[in-house]
Amino acid sequence: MPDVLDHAGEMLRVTGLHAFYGESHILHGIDFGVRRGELVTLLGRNGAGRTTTLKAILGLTGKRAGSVMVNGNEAINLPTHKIAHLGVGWCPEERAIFSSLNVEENLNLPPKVRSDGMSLEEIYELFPNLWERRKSQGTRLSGGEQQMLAMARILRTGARLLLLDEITEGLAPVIVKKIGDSVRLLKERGYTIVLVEQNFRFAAGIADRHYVIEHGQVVDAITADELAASTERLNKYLGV
Amino acid sequence: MQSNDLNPTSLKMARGAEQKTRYWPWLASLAVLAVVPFGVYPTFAMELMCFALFACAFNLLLGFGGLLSFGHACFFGTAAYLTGHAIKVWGLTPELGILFGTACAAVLGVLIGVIAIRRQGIYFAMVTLALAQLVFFACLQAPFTGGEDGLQGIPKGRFLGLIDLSHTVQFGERELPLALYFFVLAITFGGYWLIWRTVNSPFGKVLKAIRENEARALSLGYRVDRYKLAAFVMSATLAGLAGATKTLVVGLASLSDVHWHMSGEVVLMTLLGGMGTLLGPVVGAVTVGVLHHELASLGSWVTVTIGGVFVVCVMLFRRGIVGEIAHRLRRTI
Amino acid sequence: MDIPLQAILSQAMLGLNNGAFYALLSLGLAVIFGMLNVVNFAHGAFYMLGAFVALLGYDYLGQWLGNADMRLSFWAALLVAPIVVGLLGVIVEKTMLQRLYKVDHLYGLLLTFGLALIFEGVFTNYFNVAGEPYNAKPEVLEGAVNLGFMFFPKYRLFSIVLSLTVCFGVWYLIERTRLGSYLRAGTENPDVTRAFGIDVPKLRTFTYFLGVALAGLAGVVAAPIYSVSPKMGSDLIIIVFAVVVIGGMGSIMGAILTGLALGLLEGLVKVFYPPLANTVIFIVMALVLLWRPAGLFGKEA
Amino acid sequence: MSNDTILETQGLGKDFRGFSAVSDVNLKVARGSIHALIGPNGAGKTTVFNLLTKFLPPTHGRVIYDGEDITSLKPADVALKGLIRSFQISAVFPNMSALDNVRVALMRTVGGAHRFWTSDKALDAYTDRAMALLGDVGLTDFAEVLAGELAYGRKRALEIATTLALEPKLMLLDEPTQGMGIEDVERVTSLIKRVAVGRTILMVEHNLKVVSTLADKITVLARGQVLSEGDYATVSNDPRVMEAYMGVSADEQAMEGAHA
Amino acid sequence: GDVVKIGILTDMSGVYASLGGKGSVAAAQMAVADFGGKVLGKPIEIVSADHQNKADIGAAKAREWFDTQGVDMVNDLLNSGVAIAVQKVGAEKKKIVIVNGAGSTALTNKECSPYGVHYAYDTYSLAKGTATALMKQGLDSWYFLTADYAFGQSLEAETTKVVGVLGGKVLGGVKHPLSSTDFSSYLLQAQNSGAKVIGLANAGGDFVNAVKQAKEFGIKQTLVGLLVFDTDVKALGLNAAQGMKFTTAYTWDLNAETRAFGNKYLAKTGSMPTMVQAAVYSSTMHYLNAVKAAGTDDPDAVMKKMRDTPINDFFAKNGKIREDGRMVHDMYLVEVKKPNESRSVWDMLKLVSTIPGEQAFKPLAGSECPLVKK
Ligand SMILES: Nc1ncnc2c1ncn2[C@@H]1O[C@H](COP(=O)(O)OP(=O)(O)OP(=O)(O)O)[C@@H](O)[C@H]1O
Ligand SMILES: Nc1ncnc2c1ncn2[C@@H]1O[C@H](COP(=O)(O)OP(=O)(O)OP(=O)(O)O)[C@@H](O)[C@H]1O
Ligand SMILES: [Mg+2]
Ligand SMILES: [Mg+2]
Repeated sequence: MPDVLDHAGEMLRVTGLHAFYGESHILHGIDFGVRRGELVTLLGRNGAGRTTTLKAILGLTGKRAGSVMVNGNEAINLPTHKIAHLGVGWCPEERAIFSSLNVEENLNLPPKVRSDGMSLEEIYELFPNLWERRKSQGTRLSGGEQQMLAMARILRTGARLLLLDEITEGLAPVIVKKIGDSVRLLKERGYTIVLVEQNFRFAAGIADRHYVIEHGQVVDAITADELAASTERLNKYLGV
Repeated sequence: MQSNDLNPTSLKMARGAEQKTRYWPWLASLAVLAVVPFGVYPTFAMELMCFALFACAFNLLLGFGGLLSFGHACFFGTAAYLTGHAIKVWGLTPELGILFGTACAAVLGVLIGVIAIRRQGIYFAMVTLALAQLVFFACLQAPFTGGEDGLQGIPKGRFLGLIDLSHTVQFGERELPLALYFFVLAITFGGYWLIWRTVNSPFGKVLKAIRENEARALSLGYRVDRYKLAAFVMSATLAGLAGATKTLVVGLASLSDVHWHMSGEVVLMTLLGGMGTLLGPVVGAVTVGVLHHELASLGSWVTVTIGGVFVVCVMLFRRGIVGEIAHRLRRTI
Repeated sequence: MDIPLQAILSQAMLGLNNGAFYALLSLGLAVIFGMLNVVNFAHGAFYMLGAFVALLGYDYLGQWLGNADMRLSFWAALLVAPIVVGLLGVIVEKTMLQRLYKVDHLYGLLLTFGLALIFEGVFTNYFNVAGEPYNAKPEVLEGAVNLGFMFFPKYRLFSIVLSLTVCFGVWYLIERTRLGSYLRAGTENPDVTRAFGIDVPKLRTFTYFLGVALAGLAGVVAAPIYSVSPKMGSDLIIIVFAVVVIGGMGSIMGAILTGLALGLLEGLVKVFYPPLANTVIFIVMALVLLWRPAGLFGKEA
Repeated sequence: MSNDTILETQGLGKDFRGFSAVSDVNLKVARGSIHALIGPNGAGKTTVFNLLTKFLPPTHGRVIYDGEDITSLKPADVALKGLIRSFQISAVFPNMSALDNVRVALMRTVGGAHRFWTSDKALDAYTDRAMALLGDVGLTDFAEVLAGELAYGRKRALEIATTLALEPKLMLLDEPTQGMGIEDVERVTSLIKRVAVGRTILMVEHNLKVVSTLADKITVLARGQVLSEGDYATVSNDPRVMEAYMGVSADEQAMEGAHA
Repeated sequence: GDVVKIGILTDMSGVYASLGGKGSVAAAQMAVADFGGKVLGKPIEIVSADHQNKADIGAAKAREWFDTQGVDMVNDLLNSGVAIAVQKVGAEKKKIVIVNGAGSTALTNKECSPYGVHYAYDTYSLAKGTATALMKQGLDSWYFLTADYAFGQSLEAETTKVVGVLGGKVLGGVKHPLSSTDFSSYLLQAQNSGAKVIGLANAGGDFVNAVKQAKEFGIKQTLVGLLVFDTDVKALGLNAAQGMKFTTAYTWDLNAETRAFGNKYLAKTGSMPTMVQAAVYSSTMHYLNAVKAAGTDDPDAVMKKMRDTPINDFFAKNGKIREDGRMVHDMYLVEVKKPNESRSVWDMLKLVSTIPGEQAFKPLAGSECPLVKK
């Protein structure tokens, strides 16, 4: 990517993003940005619109309006597959492992968007369980393994901006820990990450910043250091 | 499959049923139909009624059961042949002949249903189509159907052995077969009423539920397959009734009654009129019938037109005529 | 009754010949269904179109271009017809089918049914159902080879070989290449596949092109054997549906093998009990459904 | 088998083409208790449910319910015997009103569902009972709303209401709180507590907070086999469970449980 | 009514379209024009429709014509199934139906009608002429490929009788659906039967395809078409068809009269008339004359006149309509010329022998027609 943008330093900038599913208007002007190498979370209640936000960034919703800058390029009018080629990797809520492909084919499916993606070796090193089951059909994996595969899949492509949706959903604590570790590792490696989470404790540990979404709008932003101070504010949002 | 796509208005149907039922529409339409033969060419009118019934029967399965059968002609045709045979060869009275044909259609419905309901959606369509083709060839080769020539010269006979159905009444310089007309009218209306009743019954509700979420219905303890089969057989039976009646009207049964084109036609009628609506198939049947009649001179352009209508319906007009109106008026038809 | 072995063998050969056509057609259907979830009722019509492109190219092209002795040779037709038909398919997909992926799959079936009627009707109007003979069979393929038990026309032998080659080519393309895994992924979850940077709409269009072109090819190959007529596809297609149901839609190889096997079966039935010949496939289908609802090669639903 | 055990499995097992998802599971569910089934993903919990409710045929073992062997019954028959399940993904009839969802369920218990000759006013007979049930799950105001338009948490509530309509002796709930926000979790938890009286409940749940507040007994599955069994304290202190499932000490877990 | 209406019910787009179809309509129009366009001062109108070779469609159309359009006479009817159905409607409605295209002898036997005329030819006459000729050549063992409908079956049956009577034997046969594309397996069965003659009891495209494919498989036996039209010969080409013998009621190149009509028709339509089209002209003419003679278009009167007046025109020599509705006239056995014998595109057939009417057609003795008083 051109260096000019590097000191601008923003990997993702979303401004006034509106999105619809058919008739129903879900996002009412989302604004937030993520700097290179940062990890931010999108928090909110069920149906707040976090998943939709990620989908809208990728152009997977119905109508959408506003602006989505992916490392310096306007993506709002691009078709989904072009956006992906800007270096965006998405790990969907429902994992979406392909049952018609085995683990290795699943890993090899996404075309490389940049040269410096991880090699299969590196990935297996990161997720040893996948190595054991590399020849078995995608959906035969247990929930946790499917989750790892879903993440590993996007690391290969060299995408530097990762959109991770509910990656701890319905997972056993032991696996939650594992996943947490790998996310930290990625952050160290300089990936830019947007994390959608219900599991606040999980998110708190690793995020630089938290955006709170309500009714399709960003209503608050809390940085890691002011987190301790603003717990009950957050609880209010999340309705604890 | 997303049933809500498949029959947009069925929801309003279900809700409409909760309103108290009105009787005047029935009486009104009866009154209208009673004077039709004095204006319209009666034989044509009667044929249209048979097709209307056929389409309604089909719609019971598609619109309310969510199952697209692409082989309904086989029930229509089988009943047509067997009724014809019963009346012509065994000399049964018309009502018995029709009863016999319809019963046979029901049996065939069970046989085919048992096999077909094992698959859903598109497969169901293909399976019914193929099985119907099997029936088609059976009819082609069976000794009593007269193969390509069809079963011809079927007498109208005497209703209950008393009333001569071929009796005609002089009206102007035209001969009106009123006896037959009202006989057919009665049958069609009976069939239509039965369908209306079924749709707005507990059974109808369960059918809807199954279509919405089969696994859930199953876990509630409904024997889903039995309900599907029941719906299938009922639809087949009524289709048979329509076929049987038609035989009496035109006095012959032929291969085109069992041919898959016929199955296609009835799909079109329903689609055009509006699936999942009660009146839709009737409107569709009449429209298609008239279309055929008017375009007959155009030779193969008829096929083209029919195909065109299909495409237009699917692309721009998925609710069908009545469905569209119902949607506009936001009330039950 | 005693049937001479030679009779059995020769009917088997003819059966294989039909089987090859079934395979080619059901393969196209399976590919389209797999990727687009559309039961392509117009498949028979495209098969017919393929034959007509060849016919028109040979008998009429010259007249149109005002140069009577300019003709599209059979070999050229083998290439041109599938492409022409395929492109027609592309138009259909881009203008109509594309809009139906979101709604119930049955609409795809209904649309293509309508299209089939249109194509059939138009051609019936210009070349009545009797149709016309296609006389462009190349010299080299004239005459028959002696198989010992029968004289089998060279051309039919050629048609068998060609069809099978193409079938397995397509099988390889889909099961063994990267493009294939794109296709399979796109079938299973279009949105996610797109999100990985794969142009799914284009893939769909391509798939329809491929499937339909296969039908077109089958049409060209069939043309010299059966005279070219507007209805040549419409009845065949129902048999092919049955084949596909028996084989199980999911599987490419399933479609090919089932096609061949059933053609063969049909041929043999012609020897032992002719009246059953045109129904045997449907009977088999019924039995298979009772025994394995998902079809022989289908994955459990 | 003693009368205070409502459900028992003996050597229950399921193989998927060689791969054995569940093997030799011996469960005993005590009548009137809330029994939780936990375990790492892929442990076989959903599969067990499918085996109990006959959505999958077992490859080995027997299922005994209320003293009789139901191993070879069909899903519908099992349901008729009062063994009702809810799904991991919420299951309602989207284009029917909440009220109708419940009434259709009620109709099944009372019968007459096959009647195609009577008017569907017949259903009005069930309205009062249905409203009562909707009341229990706090959906009174949503009776006329289409089930498909309900929010996620309410869908689950409705699903439970329909399940209750069948007066189940034994309810199987698969991850009733999965993917819910905190408040929904609490609503459903208290709901389950309420409906549990006089019933037996077998539930799959990853949310340990819910499990700890509800469950009388917990069975931990791992790799398709029973790893440990007992009340929350026993289980959560079992080192094997910690290692295989929590990966951390129990008390820490109890707090974190809010969302694991 | 105040006009005389003639309905040409024919196959416009089907397998037989080229035998009748628009050509039949043209022939009828020629007849009306030549008659003067008016009869008894009433204008003569022609309506036409496509029966699509489907009995139900044909019958429905005829019924509607009679009921609502006041059609007085229906002509042509290319398919036996349709013909039988329409003749029934005619009987029911007391209207005259003239069959030219269809050949089933049932029309004048079990199914015969007081208002029906079977004008051009029938399966018996074809079988008689052709089979007799071949038996003379010592081709005395037969195998049939039969189109599976009334016409085909009746053609096979009649031929079988003739062959039997002349001491030949039929080794078997196979039925194929109307308008098949692939005859190979049937032909192989025929080949395996070892019969000397393969009799093709079908017509139009079926006949042409069968002959072609027989060549493809190098089948040695004699193929004989039991119903062959000039158009079929043209489609096959003289090369493939040369030497083939068959029976016909008309071909343009028999004598001065036939040539006159043929050329006139050719000038109007661009192709020579088939025997069906020629018969449509002739029968329409006969009908109109009868109306004139009867002084009314009342069916009974006209029918009587048609029976009473013998027919002698370019088409029919010594023609007479029997009480069973059969129009008896001379038939012709012809042979396809060798390519080198042919001088023009339409010069394809040469006359072998003329079969006098009383031999050509089935004698009334043993008729199953109730109208025939014994
Ligand atoms: N395909 C869809 N069609 C219509 N509405 C949808 C669709 N998907 C989501 N919605 C609606 O959009 C809103 C936001 O959904 P979204 O999935 O973004 O919520 P969320 O913040 O991700 O919460 P969670 O994932 O925990 O359910 C919800 O009200 C939901 O009902
Ligand atoms: N139809 C199937 N074919 C093959 N393997 C299957 C099938 N269904 C489940 N499995 C495998 O069986 C194991 C148990 O699956 P199951 O869904 O019961 O796990 P679970 O305990 O419910 O996990 P989760 O908590 O994610 O729901 C998993 O490894 C899964 O991959
Ligand atoms: Mg979400
Ligand atoms: Mg589970």
